[in-house]
Amino acid sequence: MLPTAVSNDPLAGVAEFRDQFIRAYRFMLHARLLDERLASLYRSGKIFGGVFLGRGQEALSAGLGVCLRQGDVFAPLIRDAAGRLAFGEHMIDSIRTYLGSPLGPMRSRDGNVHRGRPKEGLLPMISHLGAMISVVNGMLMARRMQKRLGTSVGAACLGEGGTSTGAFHEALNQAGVERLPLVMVIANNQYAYSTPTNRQFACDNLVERAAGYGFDGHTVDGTDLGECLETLQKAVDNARSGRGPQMIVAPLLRLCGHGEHDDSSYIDPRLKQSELGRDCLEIAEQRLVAEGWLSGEEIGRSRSELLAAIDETISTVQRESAPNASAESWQALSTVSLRDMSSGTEMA
Amino acid sequence: MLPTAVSNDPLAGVAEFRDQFIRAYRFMLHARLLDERLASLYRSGKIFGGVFLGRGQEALSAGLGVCLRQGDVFAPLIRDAAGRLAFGEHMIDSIRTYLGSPLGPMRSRDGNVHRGRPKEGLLPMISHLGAMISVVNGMLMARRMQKRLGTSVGAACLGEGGTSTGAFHEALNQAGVERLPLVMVIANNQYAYSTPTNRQFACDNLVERAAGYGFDGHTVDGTDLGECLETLQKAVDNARSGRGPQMIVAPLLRLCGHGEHDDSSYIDPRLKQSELGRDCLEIAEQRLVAEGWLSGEEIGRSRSELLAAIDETISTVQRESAPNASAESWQALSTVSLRDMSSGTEMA
Amino acid sequence: MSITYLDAIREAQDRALKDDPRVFIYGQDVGAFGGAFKATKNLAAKYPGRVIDAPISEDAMVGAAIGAAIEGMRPIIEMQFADFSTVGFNQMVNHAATLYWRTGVPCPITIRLPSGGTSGGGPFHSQSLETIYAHFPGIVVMTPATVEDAYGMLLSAVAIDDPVIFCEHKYLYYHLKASSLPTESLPIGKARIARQGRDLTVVTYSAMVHECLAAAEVARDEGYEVEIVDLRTIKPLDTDTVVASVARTGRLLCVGEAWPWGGVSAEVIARVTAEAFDLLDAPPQRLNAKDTPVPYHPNLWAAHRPTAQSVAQSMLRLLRL
Amino acid sequence: MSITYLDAIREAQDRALKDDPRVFIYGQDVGAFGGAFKATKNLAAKYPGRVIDAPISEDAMVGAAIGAAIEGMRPIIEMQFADFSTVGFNQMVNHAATLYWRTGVPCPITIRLPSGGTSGGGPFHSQSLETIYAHFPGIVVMTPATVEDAYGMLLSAVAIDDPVIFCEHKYLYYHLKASSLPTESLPIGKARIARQGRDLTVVTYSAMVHECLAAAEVARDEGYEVEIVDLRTIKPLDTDTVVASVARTGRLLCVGEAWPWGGVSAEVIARVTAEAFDLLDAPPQRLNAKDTPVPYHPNLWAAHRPTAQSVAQSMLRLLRL
Ligand SMILES: Cc1ncc(C[n+]2csc(CCOP(=O)(O)OP(=O)(O)O)c2C)c(N)n1
Ligand SMILES: Cc1ncc(C[n+]2csc(CCOP(=O)(O)OP(=O)(O)O)c2C)c(N)n1
Ligand SMILES: [Mg+2]
Ligand SMILES: [Mg+2]
Repeated sequence: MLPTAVSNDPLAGVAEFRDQFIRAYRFMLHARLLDERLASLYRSGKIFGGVFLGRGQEALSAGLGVCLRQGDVFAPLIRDAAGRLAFGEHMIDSIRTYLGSPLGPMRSRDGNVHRGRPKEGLLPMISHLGAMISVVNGMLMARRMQKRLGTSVGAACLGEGGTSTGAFHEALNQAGVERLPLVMVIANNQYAYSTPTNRQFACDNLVERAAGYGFDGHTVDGTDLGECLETLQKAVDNARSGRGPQMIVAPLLRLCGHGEHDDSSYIDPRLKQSELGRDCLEIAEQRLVAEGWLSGEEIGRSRSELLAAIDETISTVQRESAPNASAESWQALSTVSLRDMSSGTEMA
Repeated sequence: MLPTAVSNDPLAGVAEFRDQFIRAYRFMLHARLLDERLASLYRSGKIFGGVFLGRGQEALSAGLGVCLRQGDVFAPLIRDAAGRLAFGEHMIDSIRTYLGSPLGPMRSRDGNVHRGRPKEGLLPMISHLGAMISVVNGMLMARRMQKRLGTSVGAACLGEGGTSTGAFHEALNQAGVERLPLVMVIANNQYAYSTPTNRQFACDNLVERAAGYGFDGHTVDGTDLGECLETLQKAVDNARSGRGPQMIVAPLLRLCGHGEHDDSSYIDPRLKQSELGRDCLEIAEQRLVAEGWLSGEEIGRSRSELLAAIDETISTVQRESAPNASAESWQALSTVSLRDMSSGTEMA
Repeated sequence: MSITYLDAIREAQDRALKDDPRVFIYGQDVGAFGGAFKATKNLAAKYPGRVIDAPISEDAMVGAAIGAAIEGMRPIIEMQFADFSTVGFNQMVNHAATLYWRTGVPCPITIRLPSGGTSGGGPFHSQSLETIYAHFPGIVVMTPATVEDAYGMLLSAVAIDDPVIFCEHKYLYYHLKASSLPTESLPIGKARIARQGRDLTVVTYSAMVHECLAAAEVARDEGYEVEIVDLRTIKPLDTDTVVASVARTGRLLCVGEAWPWGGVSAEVIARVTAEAFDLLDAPPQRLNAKDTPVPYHPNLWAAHRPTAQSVAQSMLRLLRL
Repeated sequence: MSITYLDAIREAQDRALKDDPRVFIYGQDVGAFGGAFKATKNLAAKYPGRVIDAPISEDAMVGAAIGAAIEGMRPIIEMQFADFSTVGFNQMVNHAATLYWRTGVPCPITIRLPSGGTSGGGPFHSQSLETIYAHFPGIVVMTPATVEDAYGMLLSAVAIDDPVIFCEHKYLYYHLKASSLPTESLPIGKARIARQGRDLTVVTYSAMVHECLAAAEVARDEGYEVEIVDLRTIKPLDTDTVVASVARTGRLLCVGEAWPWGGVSAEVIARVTAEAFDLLDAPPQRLNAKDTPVPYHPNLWAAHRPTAQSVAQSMLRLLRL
């Protein structure tokens, strides 16, 4: 389905939409391929700790990413490789963080999905679900106080399981009270680790919670990039133009394990067969081809180019040296004069 | 307004309602008079710490209390003197706790509104707002596992400010998922300490949050005992009969300070003039007289009798001896063998 | 037959569910899935309705456990990682811990915290939080170091009428094996001499017991016999056993995987110096993790926490003082 | 003119708001109402839009402060009581405290905790939680004991590029007065000799400084001169000043209002015995609150926490060892 009116000229609107769709699709593809490479590195024992994929969620994630701009704030969650790329994260940040390179943004200290560059508006998640949202609020509040909020927005992602946290609630209520340009994107991928939605919440659609927080609510089929773009663009535009916080709930299905250690055998086969279980990447490709926006060949070329770039980046990072514990400062405070040199960590 | 059909016989329904109204009214009056005495004890310096009144909230609170039965669970909050009495709390528990008597249920250890008798279904609140609700849930879950839930329900009270806590959200979501017979009563008294509702939440009516948790939602004029009884009875009946958790939101106005130390000069005078600012006790009395259910004389007599009983109880408690620190066990664990006798509290 | 530390935790829960109808388990993914670490594998099928999946609501999980305890149940709460207990913290330290003291009604709940570092765990899946719980009155804090204790102490935890924070170490889950489950165990609150020695007392607990045992072999090669005290529970803390050991050795080293400021090692030293100052032939010493979050990369992680190697160095330095 | 400890806190915030446009205050009832204790009285009117009422959402309050700090602000968060910080705990210890170490981006936030016991406060309005915050890496914990320090240290807290937990003692709010505000103060991280002596070092902080000073007068009547070290910040902890004092006196008593297990007093003793064992002429001792929640009734409360009387007893017992 095409968006109704993106600009005054319907044809310009179509072209704009097509361009956005293609851009988003490339990030989806990039994320999917990167995820797959990380999964194979995991299987060959090259990654310490867990690997978390966004398979099946790329349309929603990339869709959000392309609706954001430089200067916006983005707090991705564990399945947002696509949105991160679309927001401008370099894939080397991801690979370095997974492989623990000291050259990555987390300098071997934190890993996998816990990466970001706060000063560039990309927040590095802590693991505690729901915790990032109020931080986005605070960034928006600060900008407003500094009179430089302008039309910037903050976007935060969460799974449906994360909505059960107190942190989620407090932050949404806060965004409502402060009427912040917060775009809250909830990927309802039907499971929180192994827990199905009927053990997680008792309403039909989490979007029913939007009004109670003073949010506009939107629901979108998370497997359909076109619909994701349309809905997310509307929500982001609403937020930008001062219409207050927005909640988007996207039903879809996690097409992978919770992490790569998990065979996800608990996923209901009926869900896999349902509309929710469609692969958003395939659907996007079908549309690209059907609309004549990209040919199968072009898609194949993109794929090989991206794979080559991914492999090259992985090789680069694998040649980087591992962190050296004795070169570490082992100091958690930034203030040098407050570093406590006799806190029992070492023998006197 | 009379309830539409409390039983098959409309006259029986009327009589039943009248009796319930009168019962609830007496608890309202009792609570109001007790509160006033506690306030005057506070002013004369006889109470350590704070005093928190329920003035203006007695209809809602007593209304809930009379809808509950022995065997139900009740988690009152700071303004529920009326509901407590209706649920069966003896006023001496309140007075002893305020005055710190070692004979009270909290044995001088905890004070004022932090009293209760968990084994009798009356939970002693901790101060952290929102914390009691999941405890009620757990009691109901336990009874269900023990196959003795029967038609018992759990009721929890909170102010509108307390709805901003993460604890509130987690507990409501939990009650929805477990489909517990929880009755959540929210007294929206327009202020949380000094904070008005527009700094607390961004929806028009907190009842908009009910659906998102899988709760039935009810709104009721908290100043009108008749309406409170009708709505609360319906909600409690719903919960008893397995229709899942219920939320009642009652707009009203706090007709006192946050605590007796607070002159509440920040309360908007327009609110005081509005319908919200009506005194539920007066309205109930007007109705009693108008319906011919109690005469002004009878009300006056009740008042004197209650006052005499309150004063006598206060005298009794004031004659009780103060706690003796050296007779205290100073042990926080119940398991005697695990008490640590050399934990640095005393010199070796 | 070989039983891991993790098996022991599952077996203990199985037995608790079997023996006591008041027991139930509540936590994220503990049901059909059997828990993130499989500590509740098969239990949901075996005990229908008694092994319950929770929403991602740690505060409400603990709150519900308190309520169930009031109604006579003996809930076991599984936190998916110890690190996430910080969001259930308030119900633990302010509600569960104060209930008995305030009301006289005991609060028999067990909260299992999969604790401690593993390679690649990073700052939020590696924490050792025993200290912050032990600081609050009204809580028992257990830190089992062996397969036998994982089993026996978890059964005791469930039987105890007070809230127990059960810090089970994730590194030991698979690394530690025993041939069978114990039929009896030391009383709760008693420390254990994990290794006898005459030259130095090392007081430790949980996974660090094994680093210290390995380090003691290094010290033996240098001619020293190190005694190792495994605290088992850190609150209550068995000062008597520690002091009796120091009476034999005259030297004290405390080793912990937690952060250094104000933890178990400080508490042990403060007690020993207050009660047995004259028994000490040298300054008591501590070795803890470094005072930063727990790093992700294995190289950094290995340097962040005490290891057999760094413990051995500390031992030898103290032995030569 | 006479300025209370509470006035000093208000004045420091006034000055911080005036001098630095990056500063703002966020907390329940801090706006027009001026805060539950009036620590922000008049500030909302004076600095429009910069003293902001928060919903009852401690987690989101701290989360928002972190975000604002990332954007270059210097938020001050007022918790209504220290006791309620447990529901904002996770953002404090896992988010604010780790941000700089993880990302290199500093997190300059100040969280004010109205701390400690007052008569009739009861278990949930009386807590001294400095220990649990100090245990986590990445946090500075301040515990001012004087009007001057309440002022100077709060200004420093706001200026410091790291998260500061500012434990201001409610008992001192009105009880403590000075004639004027200081124009300069000791550097943060330095302890202060609150009283000079030669016979015994007492290390303490916050309201207990005053109990210890009073107790020192009792000891003087018995012919002893007690030196009192006011730690000022408990993390970092100024071991040097403590050790230097012990070098003069040979005896050490640590006094704290917090619970006994693993707190400031244990940490100080562990440090002193590790670094200055040979300077001690007698076993170092501690005096803390009792290991129960803080009781409501004044009789019980007075017995729960150390007082001038119980400190004096501890002093004399240790002096006579
Ligand atoms: C507060 C908290 N509790 C528990 C966890 C452990 N945990 C990590 S991911 C996860 C499931 C998340 O489910 P959902 O929010 O639906 O996101 P999804 O993985 O499906 O994308 C859980 C329970 C956590 N990270 N934070
Ligand atoms: C978690 C938490 N934060 C702060 C407080 C301090 N506090 C006590 S009562 C109160 C206001 C409560 O307002 P509301 O819930 O509307 O109840 P009301 O007093 O109006 O009946 C506050 C902020 C608290 N008790 N718990
Ligand atoms: Mg999910
Ligand atoms: Mg209110």
